[in-house]
Amino acid sequence: MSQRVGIIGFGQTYHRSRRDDVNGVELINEAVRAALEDAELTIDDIDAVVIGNMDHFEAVNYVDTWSVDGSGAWMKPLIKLTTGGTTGSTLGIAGYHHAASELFDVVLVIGWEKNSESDTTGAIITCSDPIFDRFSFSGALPGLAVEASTYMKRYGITEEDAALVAVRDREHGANNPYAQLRKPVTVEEVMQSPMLSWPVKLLDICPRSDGAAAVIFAGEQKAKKLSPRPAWVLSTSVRHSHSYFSDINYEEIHTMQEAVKELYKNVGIKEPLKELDVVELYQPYSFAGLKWIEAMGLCKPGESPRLLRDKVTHMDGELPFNPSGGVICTNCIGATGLLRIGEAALQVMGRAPGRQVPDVNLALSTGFGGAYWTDLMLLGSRPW
Amino acid sequence: MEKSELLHLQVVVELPYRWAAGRNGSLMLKALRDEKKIIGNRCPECRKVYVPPRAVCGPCFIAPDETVELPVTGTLAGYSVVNYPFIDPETGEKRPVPYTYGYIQLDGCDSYLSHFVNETDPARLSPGLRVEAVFKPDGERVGQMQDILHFKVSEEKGG
Amino acid sequence: MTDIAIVGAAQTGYRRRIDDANFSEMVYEVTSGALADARLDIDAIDNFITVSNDFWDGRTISSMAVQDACGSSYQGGRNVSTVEGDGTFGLLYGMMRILSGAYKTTLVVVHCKGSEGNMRQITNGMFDYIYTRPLGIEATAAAALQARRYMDRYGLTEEDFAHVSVKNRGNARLNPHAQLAADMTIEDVMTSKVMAAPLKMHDLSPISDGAAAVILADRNTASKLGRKPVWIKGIANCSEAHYLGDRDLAEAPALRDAAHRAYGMAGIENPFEEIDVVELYDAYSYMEPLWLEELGFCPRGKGGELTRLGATAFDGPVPVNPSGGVLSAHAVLVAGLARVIEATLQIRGEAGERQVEGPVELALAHGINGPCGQSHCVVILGE
Amino acid sequence: MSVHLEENIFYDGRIRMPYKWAVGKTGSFFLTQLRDHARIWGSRCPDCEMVFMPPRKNCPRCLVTDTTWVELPPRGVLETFTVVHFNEPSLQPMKPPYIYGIVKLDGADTGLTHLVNEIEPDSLWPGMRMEAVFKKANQRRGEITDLLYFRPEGGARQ
Repeated sequence: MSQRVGIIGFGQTYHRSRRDDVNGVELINEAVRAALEDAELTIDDIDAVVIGNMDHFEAVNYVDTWSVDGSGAWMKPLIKLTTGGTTGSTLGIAGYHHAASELFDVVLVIGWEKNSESDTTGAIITCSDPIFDRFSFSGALPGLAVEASTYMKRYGITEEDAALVAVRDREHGANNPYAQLRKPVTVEEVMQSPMLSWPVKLLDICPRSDGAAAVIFAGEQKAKKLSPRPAWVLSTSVRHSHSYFSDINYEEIHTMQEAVKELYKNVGIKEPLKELDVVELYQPYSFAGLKWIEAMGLCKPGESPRLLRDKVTHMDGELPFNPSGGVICTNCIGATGLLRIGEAALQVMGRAPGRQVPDVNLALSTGFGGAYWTDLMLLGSRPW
Repeated sequence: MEKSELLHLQVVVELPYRWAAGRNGSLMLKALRDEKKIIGNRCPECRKVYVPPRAVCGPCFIAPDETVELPVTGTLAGYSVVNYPFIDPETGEKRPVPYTYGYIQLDGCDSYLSHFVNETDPARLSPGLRVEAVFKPDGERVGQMQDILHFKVSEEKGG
Repeated sequence: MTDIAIVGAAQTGYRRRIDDANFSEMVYEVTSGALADARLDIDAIDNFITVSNDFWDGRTISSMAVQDACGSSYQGGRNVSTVEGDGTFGLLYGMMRILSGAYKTTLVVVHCKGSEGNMRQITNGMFDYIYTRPLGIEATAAAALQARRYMDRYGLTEEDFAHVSVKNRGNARLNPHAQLAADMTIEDVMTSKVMAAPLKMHDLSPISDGAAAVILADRNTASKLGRKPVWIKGIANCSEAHYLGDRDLAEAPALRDAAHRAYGMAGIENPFEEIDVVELYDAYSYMEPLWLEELGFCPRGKGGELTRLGATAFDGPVPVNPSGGVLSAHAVLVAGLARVIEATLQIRGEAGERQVEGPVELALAHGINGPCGQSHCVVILGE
Repeated sequence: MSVHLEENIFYDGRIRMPYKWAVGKTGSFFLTQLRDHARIWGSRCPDCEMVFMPPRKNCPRCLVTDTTWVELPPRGVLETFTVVHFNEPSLQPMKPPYIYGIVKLDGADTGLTHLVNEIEPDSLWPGMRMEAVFKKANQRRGEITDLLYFRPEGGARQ
């Protein structure tokens, strides 16, 4: 058994800080219908549904069975996965395996979140160990601040260097009609935005969003039949090491290093900066747009600010990052990793109006979450 | 149809739990409570010392088999002065800020312990500072991590 | 027929409380146990699936607690994912990841502690929050609505359901992993405290703590191992509508659909004749006959009769829940994988005192998600 | 001493968080009509023509969104019921024993799960005609519990 798999459809909501006009199930349905429309399919064409989010953001248990009315999974195989920030990428990878296993041919994958419905930091705190960490843990920021400050000290990186990343993504986000934050910002504005946890400022980090994403995966024959140019899944790699935040080595992003090593080996990539055509990086804050691209092997440690200054990762650069505007412009957490996959797929399919990178053959999408975990999915224009 | 009004349902969801610390965790929490000691354990393969003590060393996939008593002193490996408002999911109310959340590397330990640090002035904090655990008084310790009130910054300079 | 086999399995005893182990300790016990059972080293596992639930664990990203204990942090880390739902769904996904050609082996591990949270509040949380949750309805009241509907539709009686409890709790006497084992009479069940009529105390599964793990391998790997592989011959899942009022609760069309596809894969035409052992997710006594009907073991409405006549008894033609079933131990999520493990042990001939009269060549295991069995997974295992 | 060594430590805590769920436009219409006029509306799918209660923005089966509103009478048929005896004060709307039922309103294709009252459990039977009892106008708040419960059509029966 086993078959090649391509992405043939992608739909998303217009992401906003809050969507009072729809409940969670209805929000999910918007993305599902958009994806079906994009792939020119009806729900009857779908063989299986994969869905996920983070339970305590909305306080819904068994989201898979709760959301059937919106997901279209009525009388269909249905499964839920959740892995924190990596949920969306986890879901995409599950969609791939559903089809690749040949148990299913056309698979609908849905990631969503209504972050407006709870206190995001409060809900994130519940991911820490209830006995040893939760009383003092204060959400995602402290870890990021520790990582950023360690990185700055080690390589002489400045806050302005990081601001360039935020400025780039906000500039890109202005081209994406679905993004939540579409207004470009300047380095000065980033530098003057409120300090949240030194050196991380308000405009360095992602917003919180209400939104949903749906991606349709199909087996080789179906994909070729249904889509003029599917985005083929070439490889995936996942590292969810660590059970405790306090075990993380903040000097390195070990999971990214390990995951790219495996992925590049799987597909024979030796010079990622030259070989990759576009990257949708799950980049929760600006500093990750520096340090993590070094971990991806795009340049030597400490040299990433040069790539930013030379606009290598901008839209017209050698390897554009986050044409969608990325996580800094939109962050509906359970959807975020899947948005990376969907946007990467649009780039391969040549269907990213206003934000299309020319001639994309290889597009890398990433997921980040949990205790500094990394997910990767590489998409290509040819089924290798 | 009448002009649409958008409703919300506002609720406080409260789910009680009685989490078990388990064999290893209980060992540490009892030592905190009864002896004001911090207990970790050591992996027989990589020799890493973990606190809290673990059922398994993840990278070696083997059970640490040696209990290690750790000093209550260490260095501040990383920290964050928390100054933004958020809901404490234990109370459903805003958690008082500012406070400093620190990763503390106890002397002789390879993993960090996360806890409060009793200094919220960023100018007086830096990685590598020496810190020491301050315990709740006898009779007030109940076998929780909060039996350590916080880590206080020592006079002694970091190495 | 698939090319995937179960080559190792382990489970904790299921108890009302497991006080001396946290999630990580429970999981490490069964992951190392499953490896020992398979006579494999951790090096041989290139893929991991953990299964847990953030409400039951009281933790967002509940999988984080067990990333070390499941084995996925080994060396530089291995590929891993997490299913939130019954363990059978974790098995299904683990299997897909081998069938896709990505991995050769998969360790699937599931844990849950019913003792740590409030089961009623946690299951209330699975209902829609606009129209249903405010009514305070939870798993047991919903199940009672289904039991009543099933009785009225087909004329089953509370005694029919009592027969199931008596049988399964009786079977549990031979299962050291079971939590509730009892020599009960129909009268014991009938006179037990009414919880949500028509369901009484002994119609309900207990609240349990536990963990379970299985190791899956592709044909190549499985056939090189010393231990007899148990093949996954068919597997399928399906969900129906969420609102209880959208469903005819006297039927389970999603189970019918999943069974149809799983039987198709396994080449089963007549389940009653061909399947030797059945392990069902009987969270409530009435579920066993209802599920048996939808699985095609008898016509609609005849599930009660099947039990009363002894067809599903330990020494009957189709022993159902020889382990004692979920009525005898119900660590949520774990319970479906426990059914798979029991079926595996029966096929291996390693079920000890509760080994049914053989040969056991084909077994069925089953898991559910959501209220009143909204979503089902059917697994066919064989030699 | 051995007892002490084997002592297991627990942390008695909770997840306690405020949530603000958006009902959405469709549900808001339903709940405000219930609140302001004690009227009940279902939704009809233009494709499969099923009438859903509670109403849906999109047909859960066909997925089309142009469902139309259909007013439903506050009367229907009891499909199933249960008498709850166990106690769970943190959840339960009233002191047990009390009754849940699924009532299919006349003209709807799906049933509404709700409370049943003003009748002894022994007198209830599936297929029984039921009618909705609403809270007083000044007590209705735009929630499903503005519909207090269903009772036998024509009033209380003991």
